[in-house]
Amino acid sequence: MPAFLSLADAIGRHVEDGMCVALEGFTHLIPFAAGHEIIRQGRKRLHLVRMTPDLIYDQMIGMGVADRLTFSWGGNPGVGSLHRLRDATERGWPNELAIFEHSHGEMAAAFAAGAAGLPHGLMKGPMDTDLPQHQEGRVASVVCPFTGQPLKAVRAVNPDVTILHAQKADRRGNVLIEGISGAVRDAAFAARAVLVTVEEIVDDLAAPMNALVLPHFVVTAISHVPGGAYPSYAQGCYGRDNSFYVGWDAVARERETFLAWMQEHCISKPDHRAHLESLGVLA
Amino acid sequence: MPAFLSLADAIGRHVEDGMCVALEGFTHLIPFAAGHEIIRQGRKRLHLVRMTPDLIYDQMIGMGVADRLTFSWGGNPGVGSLHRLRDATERGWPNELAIFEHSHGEMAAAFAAGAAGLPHGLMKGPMDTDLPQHQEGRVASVVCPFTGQPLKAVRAVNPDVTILHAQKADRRGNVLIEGISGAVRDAAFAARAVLVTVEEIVDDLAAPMNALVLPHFVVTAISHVPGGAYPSYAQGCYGRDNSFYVGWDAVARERETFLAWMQEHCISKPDHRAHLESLGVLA
Amino acid sequence: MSTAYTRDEMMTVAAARQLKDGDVCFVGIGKPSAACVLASMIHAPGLVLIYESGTVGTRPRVLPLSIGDGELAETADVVVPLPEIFTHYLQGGRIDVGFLGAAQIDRFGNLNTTVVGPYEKPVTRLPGAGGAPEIITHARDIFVIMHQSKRGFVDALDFRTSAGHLGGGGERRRKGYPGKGPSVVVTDIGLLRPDPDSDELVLVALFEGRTAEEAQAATGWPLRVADKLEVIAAPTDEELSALRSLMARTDAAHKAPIRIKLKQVQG
Amino acid sequence: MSTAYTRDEMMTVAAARQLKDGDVCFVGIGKPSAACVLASMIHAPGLVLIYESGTVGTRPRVLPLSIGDGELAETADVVVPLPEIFTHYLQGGRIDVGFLGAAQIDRFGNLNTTVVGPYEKPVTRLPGAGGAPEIITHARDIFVIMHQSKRGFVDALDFRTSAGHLGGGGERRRKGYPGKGPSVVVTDIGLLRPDPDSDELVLVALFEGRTAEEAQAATGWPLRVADKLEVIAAPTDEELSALRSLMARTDAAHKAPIRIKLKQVQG
Repeated sequence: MPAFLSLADAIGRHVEDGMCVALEGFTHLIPFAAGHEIIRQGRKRLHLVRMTPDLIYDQMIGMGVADRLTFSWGGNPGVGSLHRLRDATERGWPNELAIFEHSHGEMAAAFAAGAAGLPHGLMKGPMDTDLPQHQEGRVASVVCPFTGQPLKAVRAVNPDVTILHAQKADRRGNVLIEGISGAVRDAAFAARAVLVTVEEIVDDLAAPMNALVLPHFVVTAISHVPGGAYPSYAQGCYGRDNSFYVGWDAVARERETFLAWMQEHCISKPDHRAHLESLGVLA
Repeated sequence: MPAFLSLADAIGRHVEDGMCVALEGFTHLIPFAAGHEIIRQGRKRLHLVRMTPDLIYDQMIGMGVADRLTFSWGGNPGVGSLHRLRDATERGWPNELAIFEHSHGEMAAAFAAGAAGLPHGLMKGPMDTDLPQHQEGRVASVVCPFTGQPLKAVRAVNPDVTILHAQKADRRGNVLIEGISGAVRDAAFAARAVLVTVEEIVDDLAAPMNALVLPHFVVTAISHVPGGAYPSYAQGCYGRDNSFYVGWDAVARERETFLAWMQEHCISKPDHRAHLESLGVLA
Repeated sequence: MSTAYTRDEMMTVAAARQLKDGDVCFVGIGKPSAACVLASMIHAPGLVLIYESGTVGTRPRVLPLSIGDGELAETADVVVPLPEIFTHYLQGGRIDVGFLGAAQIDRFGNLNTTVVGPYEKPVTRLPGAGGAPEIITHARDIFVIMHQSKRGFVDALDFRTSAGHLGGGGERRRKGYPGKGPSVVVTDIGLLRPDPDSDELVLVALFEGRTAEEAQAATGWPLRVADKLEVIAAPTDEELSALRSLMARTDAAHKAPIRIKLKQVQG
Repeated sequence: MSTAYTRDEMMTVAAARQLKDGDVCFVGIGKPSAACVLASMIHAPGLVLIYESGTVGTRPRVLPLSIGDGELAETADVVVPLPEIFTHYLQGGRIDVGFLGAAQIDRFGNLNTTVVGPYEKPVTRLPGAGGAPEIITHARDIFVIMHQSKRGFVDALDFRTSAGHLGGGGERRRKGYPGKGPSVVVTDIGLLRPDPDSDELVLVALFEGRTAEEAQAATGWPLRVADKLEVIAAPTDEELSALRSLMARTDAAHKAPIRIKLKQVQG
């Protein structure tokens, strides 16, 4: 059964410098509050993993918590670049960032293999791209022993810690995720520890029979952090703040405005509630 | 968009002698009505695929529709043997039956690979059993190109036709499956054609957001056959008739009683409704 | 002193006692299922029951006849596609205990559920592997439950369906199996556990009124007996009454007639 | 005669017209999404829209800003885990059309969305592959939509993210790709299609008021022009009004302020 911890305690106990950490959620349910807490606690040299780095990794990378990034699409969706990610990869600010790049299909296969305890996943090709030149040790050609068909092997990803946001947990620690789930199920099963922030803790999940539920024995710690996905969203709770995503472009473009924003809205705030208050988005 | 056909037409148009056919459903939603229609139409030399042959394959094999069987557990659950399956494998009655045997994990991997367009799936071992001696061309050893770890490759299964039973279809042909689903999703995506019998055809599936829905473009034909899973069950519609499963043992033990039962309750009946009436199970 | 009880009841109760509260248990159908459900009703309310049909955290009030009865789905925390049970849960290393039955077992806990006699021309064709080979490979621990008899406890398996301790003497460990293999065999006479060095099953406990000689006579190899034999306490009143009412509910449920109301096309 | 319209509107309308009713379409974000949603509102009500976020059969009333907006989930027939989209739908061969954008395209329809300049020291780091390499490999047909300019239509890609017709001359076919690769590129000037023999993109159609010279001037290689150039009809009133109200609804939706009501622990 998972521990019910404050977010500060969950991050403090389970996320250590140098770890491989995946904050997952595909556009939906991105664990922003947990990312901010990692920044506040000053973690360093993390190997961050996410299919779509999104603003939370832009913030984390810009604040210097990471020195490696595994990903498959690094933009501000529908807006443009992640300026902090680009500053790190193009100019090494605030530190050098090694990137391990994949396609979405490869990342999905890597998480799925990790979840299934396999050392690699398989994909069918061909796929004549320039990516494999930069994927040594992560992608390889294999041959089907039955058909002789060439296949692509993608090395499994097994984070030390996967961090998710979800709508609900029950008191036994089962977690219900509704709506777009991306690779969260597989990222959770692939990880050694799973931290989940939730909108609500309830007596009964009232989950449909075939819902996406992470059973309690897969979850390490649960923290009650309502609004924890903002400016991403939680289906049925609040919508994605598209205007925040649009506005982030101007904030993140320059180092100074970025640092000032992080200071004002994240570092100087004790927790996520205060962060949301500082943005004026609480009802 | 799938065709809405009578069950007789769906089987008549899409199931041909010699085909590889999977009637799936794990204890739940077993397409008995479709199996009976295949018997009525006198198909021969089918390669039947199912994880758990269950009574429907006992009936089909006893009636001589199949000469090959791919499976992973061939019993009457909680009761005992499938006597017709045993008579075919042990004494070649009514005809010789070649068996291609797997474990559940292997069958799941074979269906999943088939669904994903892959020539084989992967499993982690070791698994020192006597099965591989009887699995030539279906199971092989491969080595992970990253770790050197030995793995088991299981050849994909891609039925010509997969036949399922489900609770509901909507008028566009989307199919909703609720409850225990076994390998039905993967068996459907692995197949060239998918026939589905349903309890109900509705305007709106009213499916939860993350339900198991087969989208209409994956489905070839839909037939409205209420009660089509009996004596298996349809969650939310009717329960499994455990007493039928218990009683089947005596019916199937001898060839004569079996043939008489099939004549009386299946062959001589025009359709599934008449079959259910003859068993006295209609409310 | 408790009420009279049958050997079957003793076996099920003893099997149930093997399970710890909080264990995540992959449940085989039949006797393993009865033991697991019973345990969850008595001393292990936090036992997580997983059936290969895809039901996770199920709490059936009656025993399923099949591994996929509706009761299992209705009382589950979640129902997932079967392939996910094998990939994410079992092979992914999330299962503490796999609880299995078998038709034959040998001295090293290898199991046969496939065939008696030659594979191609069987004397008795059994159901086959099901999920047992994967369960026995990947679950951290394995419990086996079987009636003890020379027919079942054999000197040499006709077919090895599921790998126990292989040839013994640490072969399984050397081969790097993720799970440790069968750690206990519950019979209707007592308990067998593998010797820590040789991996050979040794009689380590007897039910009240049973004897080591009886166990040896029901075993197809020269069964070793532990120097100190534990005696297993008879079922308590709580255990017996829970088991009996479970069985009574199960019988009634399985006999309840099914009547189908056919649904018409809408509109 | 229809109303005045912008070049962007013409491009989106022309792209939408490429889609057939009933197509199962894997939709890229941005311009592809606008074209697909517009098509589904006009001539292709049975178009099945799939976004890589896992939404199948979605019918958004406003355009998503991201590929995983709630609107996509709320209006979908079903939402599945993302890995299933790539295995069961895309690699499994269930997609008729993949609709993509890109930063760079070459004469054979190969695409770059990764980097301008060298990979290790980029001039401009682009978002990367996303699902494009798999979409372009497996979807039966591929439509591309891009503004035409020398910066985008380049003689040589800085990085090949997604394989179009490779080196041309049937190389893609010979290599056994499941899908046939890009069959049309919709720009703000007209349409390009690959030559059936060489696979080189050829200007085959112009929007009203645009010229072949304009297209050639906006292309980084010597652009071939078809002998007979089709002229694409201006947007109809129905198309324009559908597109404009879609855009207006989208703008309003994206600007609507988000306010969060925090949920408390129960009990």
